Amino acid sequence: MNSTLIFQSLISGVMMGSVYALLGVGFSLTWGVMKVINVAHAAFGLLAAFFAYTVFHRYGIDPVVSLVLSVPFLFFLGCALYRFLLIRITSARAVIVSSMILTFGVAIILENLALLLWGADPRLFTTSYTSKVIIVGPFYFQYPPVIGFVMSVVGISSIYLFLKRTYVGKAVRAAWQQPEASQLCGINLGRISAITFGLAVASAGAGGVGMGLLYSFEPHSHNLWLIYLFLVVIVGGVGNVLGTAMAGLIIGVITGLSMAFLPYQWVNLLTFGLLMVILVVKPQGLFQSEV
Amino acid sequence: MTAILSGHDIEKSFGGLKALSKFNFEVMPGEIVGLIGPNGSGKTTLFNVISGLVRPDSGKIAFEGSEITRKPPHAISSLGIARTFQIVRPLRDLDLIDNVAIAVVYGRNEIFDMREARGKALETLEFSGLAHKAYSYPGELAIEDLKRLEVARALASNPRVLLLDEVFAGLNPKEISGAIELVFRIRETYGLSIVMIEHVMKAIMTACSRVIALHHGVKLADAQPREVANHPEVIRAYLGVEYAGN
Amino acid sequence: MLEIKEISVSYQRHCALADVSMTVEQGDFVALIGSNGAGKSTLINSVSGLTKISKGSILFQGETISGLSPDLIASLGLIQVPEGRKLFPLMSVEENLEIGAYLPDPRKMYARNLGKMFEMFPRLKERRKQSAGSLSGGEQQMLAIARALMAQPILLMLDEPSLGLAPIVTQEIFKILRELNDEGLTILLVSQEVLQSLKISRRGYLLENGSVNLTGASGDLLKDVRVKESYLGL
Amino acid sequence: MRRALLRKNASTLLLFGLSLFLVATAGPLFASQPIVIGGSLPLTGEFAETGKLIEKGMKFWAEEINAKGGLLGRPVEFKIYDDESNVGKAVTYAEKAITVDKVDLLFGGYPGTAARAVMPVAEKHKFVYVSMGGHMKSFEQGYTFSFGAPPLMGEWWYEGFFQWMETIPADQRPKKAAVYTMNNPVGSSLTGSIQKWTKQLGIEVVIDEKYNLPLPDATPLIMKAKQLNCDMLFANGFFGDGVMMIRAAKALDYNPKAILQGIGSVVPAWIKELGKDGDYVFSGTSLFNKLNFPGNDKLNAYARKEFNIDGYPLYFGFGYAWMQALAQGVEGAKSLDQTKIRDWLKTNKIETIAGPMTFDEKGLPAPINFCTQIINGQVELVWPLNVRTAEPVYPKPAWK
Amino acid sequence: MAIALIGLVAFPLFGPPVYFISFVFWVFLYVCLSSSWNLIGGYAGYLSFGHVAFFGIGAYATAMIGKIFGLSITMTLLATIPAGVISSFIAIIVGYPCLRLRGPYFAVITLCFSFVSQLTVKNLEFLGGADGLWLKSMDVPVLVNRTIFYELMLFLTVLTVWVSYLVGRSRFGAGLRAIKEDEEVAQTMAINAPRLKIMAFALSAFFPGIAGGIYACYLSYIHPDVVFDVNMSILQVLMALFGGASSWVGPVVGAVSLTLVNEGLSTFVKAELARIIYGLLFIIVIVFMPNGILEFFSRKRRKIER
Repeated sequence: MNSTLIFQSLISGVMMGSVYALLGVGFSLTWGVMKVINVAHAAFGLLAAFFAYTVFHRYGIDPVVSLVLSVPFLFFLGCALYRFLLIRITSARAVIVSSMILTFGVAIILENLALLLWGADPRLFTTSYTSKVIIVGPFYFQYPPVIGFVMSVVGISSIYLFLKRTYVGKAVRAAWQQPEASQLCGINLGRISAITFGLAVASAGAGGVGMGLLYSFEPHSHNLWLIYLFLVVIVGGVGNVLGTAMAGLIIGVITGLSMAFLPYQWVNLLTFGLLMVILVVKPQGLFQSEV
Repeated sequence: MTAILSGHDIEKSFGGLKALSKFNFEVMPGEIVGLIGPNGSGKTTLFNVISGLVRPDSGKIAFEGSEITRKPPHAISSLGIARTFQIVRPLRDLDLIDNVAIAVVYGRNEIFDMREARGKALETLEFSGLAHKAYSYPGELAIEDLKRLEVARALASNPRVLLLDEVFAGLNPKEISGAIELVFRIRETYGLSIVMIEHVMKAIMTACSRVIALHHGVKLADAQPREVANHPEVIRAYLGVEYAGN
Repeated sequence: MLEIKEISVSYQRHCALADVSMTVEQGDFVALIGSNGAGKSTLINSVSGLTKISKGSILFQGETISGLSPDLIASLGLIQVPEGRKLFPLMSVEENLEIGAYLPDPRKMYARNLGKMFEMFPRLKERRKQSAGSLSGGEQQMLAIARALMAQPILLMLDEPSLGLAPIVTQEIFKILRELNDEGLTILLVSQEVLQSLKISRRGYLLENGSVNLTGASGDLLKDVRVKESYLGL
Repeated sequence: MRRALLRKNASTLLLFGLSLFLVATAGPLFASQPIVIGGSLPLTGEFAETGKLIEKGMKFWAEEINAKGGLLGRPVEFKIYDDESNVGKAVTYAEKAITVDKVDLLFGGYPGTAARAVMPVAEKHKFVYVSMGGHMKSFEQGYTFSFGAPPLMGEWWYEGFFQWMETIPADQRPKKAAVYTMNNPVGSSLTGSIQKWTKQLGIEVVIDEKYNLPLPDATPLIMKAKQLNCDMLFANGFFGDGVMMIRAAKALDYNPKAILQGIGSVVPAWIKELGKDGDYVFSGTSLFNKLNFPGNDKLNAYARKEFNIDGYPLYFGFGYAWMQALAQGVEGAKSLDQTKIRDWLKTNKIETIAGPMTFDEKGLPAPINFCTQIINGQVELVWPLNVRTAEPVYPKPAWK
Repeated sequence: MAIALIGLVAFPLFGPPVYFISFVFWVFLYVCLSSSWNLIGGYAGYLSFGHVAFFGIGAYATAMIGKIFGLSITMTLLATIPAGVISSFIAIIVGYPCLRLRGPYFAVITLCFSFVSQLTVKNLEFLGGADGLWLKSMDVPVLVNRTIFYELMLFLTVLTVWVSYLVGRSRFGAGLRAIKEDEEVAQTMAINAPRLKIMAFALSAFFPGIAGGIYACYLSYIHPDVVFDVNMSILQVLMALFGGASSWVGPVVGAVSLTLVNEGLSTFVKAELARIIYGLLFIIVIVFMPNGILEFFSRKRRKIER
């Protein structure tokens, strides 16, 4: 085993993990803040990826640029989903379970809508930079993962800054920590929740396009992505934005290292096995839950 | 007479905060002991330590002569130590009779059949004045009845020692009188020892044979109710300077 | 300024408030006393919109506010300091104050009000970067009050501000409330600390079993034996 | 009391619902005049893409045969269920088609796992089942009613390529091979012939690894192959992982003499989505749209009209060919008697768009050993020589 | 009740098309799976999202026992019982660390467990690896074959539902309910929560283990992708919650209604649309009956009573 291979594995693992984190951050937020496990989260990402694909092929607009259109759309879609559906189950005894069933329904609908609209064929983003690389010494940095990584850094840090620096973001955190007291401070819980959910769904859009840069996608791909979502969120600590980012990196490192040292056959098994161990040893994730 | 329940040098801190320090206590069979002190003085922590929900940092707790310090909560309660919770924690999806029947069937009653247990539960509910609401759900009850349910559930396991955590809080004077009467009846009927955390002084004064006062995890006094009530340090800590002068 | 007209509140089948009426005038300092569970918190939460009333109406500056959502009521200048403080524990002292000034008008005055708060509570200034959860009980209560003041209340309602505090701290807080009232702020105080709250307030209401049993000038209530009976249960 | 009441109601409700349902679905019991061909395809879920192509091929066949006056003088009609890419459902829908809809004929399913599970059902009900079969092992279970016409055998996938490789002077052959195989039935069926042939041709297998889908990242795999100077790459995967390998190879400027691909490159998406990067990949097939067999022209014309692509997609062809085989069995036996159809198929030669074929006792034709290569965005047949549509491009040009 | 049962037992004897036997076999399978899931997921409130692992383990254990000892298919069917035991045993081992987690964390760790077991089977050649395993098929006429599996599954399902019913009204079940409501309070009521949870988990793994074995013989071919299918895990959870997870009736109602609806949709509606309607159904049900169908109706009744 040589060091170039190990480091190359690590580099691409980390970039891959960062995109998982981007896809996962909104999922983590709704789970942590609103106690809603949005099983349709990845399906929304997929929707953005399909949209980006169409826009790219019709008008030659770059998939990443297409986010300018799809992110606001998903934001409103998310707000609407909260306003009209999720709000009805917030009084259920087990919000988490109910939300999972509800969003499971949403995911089925989205998947099959995509099937109707785009067909079942697998799709790829084939842009001018798809096979470009930056070569640093013996290492290769492919453009798509690098762009995914940059998107992830920008996306996650803007969500982080939004929560830490803006008034609305602070209101989101306040509403999570003390729903009642935040209302007494004049915060409209319904609106803040809708914004949070919209934001999360919008971030799924960015994550979906990021995933599209790395992998091919089909209407059912979101099921697979969802598993990665659970991975990053659990490792990173539910509701913890920076934790999610760290978790993405950790999972990337684990995948990278196991690809370098193990027969490939055992890589996926190791990832899930390790996650089980992490869960047993540190049930609340490696990082404290915090919004 | 030897103590039925005793603690020796119990220490517990959360983070930097000392909730209990070098705390000693004894409860004699058939005794009603009051536990008073301002909020955050460590009373509930003591209950949590005794019932096994919280592990003490050091110290020993003995029940009927044998040590129970590191036993899991279910083992401790199956020995015969039952408790109530300050903030009521009924099993919300079950009706009252089932709430109590579960305690019966897992308690020291030699009853293992749920139907039989429900019969016994009904008795306990009747004793606690809840028989007419046996098939209601906790969500439909007022706070007074929920407190009674807590007590009924603890009683149903047929304990030797009963730990009551602020059973009177939130009750009006009439209800308090009723609750005190219930406490007396419990001791008479079941002949068990009771430790009660209480803020309502009237209850403490009338019900307890002995009162332990706590402040910041330290024992301030351990004596007859009247004595403790007049203990200057207790008054300062618990009732406030104003009262001391009033 | 605040008019509560024969409101009733019931949880499930339990009646928490029955036909309660009370008024708070401009510049007034009203103490609402009564033993635990008498319905004081329910009353104040009904005013804030956290609890739905089943009967009656609540008017604030002549406008009906019953049925409005809590955030709308807060935006009218009716600010509550909730029981148990309910700070945002993972946020810093300063951020807590920022959320206090969340509404548009107070937000414009944020910088000025922040200075005022730090003047009034120098301890908070020292700990401005610290998370609210790490403060001591007294500091937390001060922060809770400061947070409410940041919203530039027209009527400030406090629910058990002395709960779990050392007597000295309680005195300090009550002193601040007195000063605020002297500066012209209308205050509605809910407290179990009968003696102290009656001492600093102008008028008092005694709530018992969900209804008003006694009302009058605080000085008179202080002397009334019925208060002692009700509260101490003697 | 309340509990007991509830219990009683629930069970009656349940029974009522069940019986209602049975009555509702038992409607189509009365067979109608047309010949009904039934079964299930994965129209939604994981394998929807392929399922839909097969469905289109089958429907095109029906259109055509109905225009010609039908089968045995009767029009044909499909009863297609969506098994949601679920094997268990495929099995029950096969049974539903046979026993409830009383279909006259059963059509073949997809993917291999489903086909394998349906084969014993077809056998039990004595229904001729023509499908791709998945791989050799499913034809070794002693089923007499199952046919692969044509089959898609992993075992044969690279035969044509190696046969062609044999014709190349030894010094021009690759020296070292990297074999990456997905860990599933399709993948493992590919590896046998690779081992046999590489040994025979003196190619050293330097890397032989399996991976489980989904492959998280292909970069390390390609880097390793590059470092070990493998001048031959076997990417025995599906579409997603196949694409990742190609892209990583290009990014890392890895230029083996030949890249061989598993299933991925036979779907239209390969050319459509990958563009130029998908060029020069070798694959195998048992069916090809440029073969000079009767019918292919029509299908290609149809594909151009309907899908706007040159040459019909592989699975579209499969759907069509399986129906062709079944229809010839029916016409040969002049009956819808399944045993007669089977016996006729076992003893006679049939003509399909994949060429003429006869079946052995397992239900398989002689090994089919076409080798394809993608050249300039077109799938070309490079082996056998007599049907070649283009010269293979070898060694593969360096990435641009 | 008894009449209904006799009706179900006798159903194949009326000679319905084989499909109906198979379809009802599937209904039974799902009733069995969701009812046994309900022991841990519904009664104790521990949502296991990887319960298909036990189904798969049972299927593979049965197939392997049959293979190793060269058993005939009839004997292999008997091997489902040790397969159930093996599946329970694995549940105990896995449950010990996993049951310390709660809520969604438990859901995720069990999900991981199902992936781990699926990938393990795939990677181990002696378990057939990625090729899967063939079992001997029964050399009897189709109708007889399907009837045998039907009756076996019926028996197992009735057994499962009966056990679920018994547990529901027993001391054990009461303890599980207390754990679901408030584990800490349950502990102070002398309920040995860790042990009860393990027991419930093991019991809830036993029936799927047997069901997996029967299924393996029914299909006569098993593959990790088929018997460890995560969709099956999710479906059994949804069925139980859909019906209402707090009693034994809920999973039965949920499994039957969802299977029927799904079948009806597949029969009468175009593929994608059928799925979309299916998705809408989940939304509608959860919005209007957040605690399951059963509770929706029983609560309604209670409101009227009052």
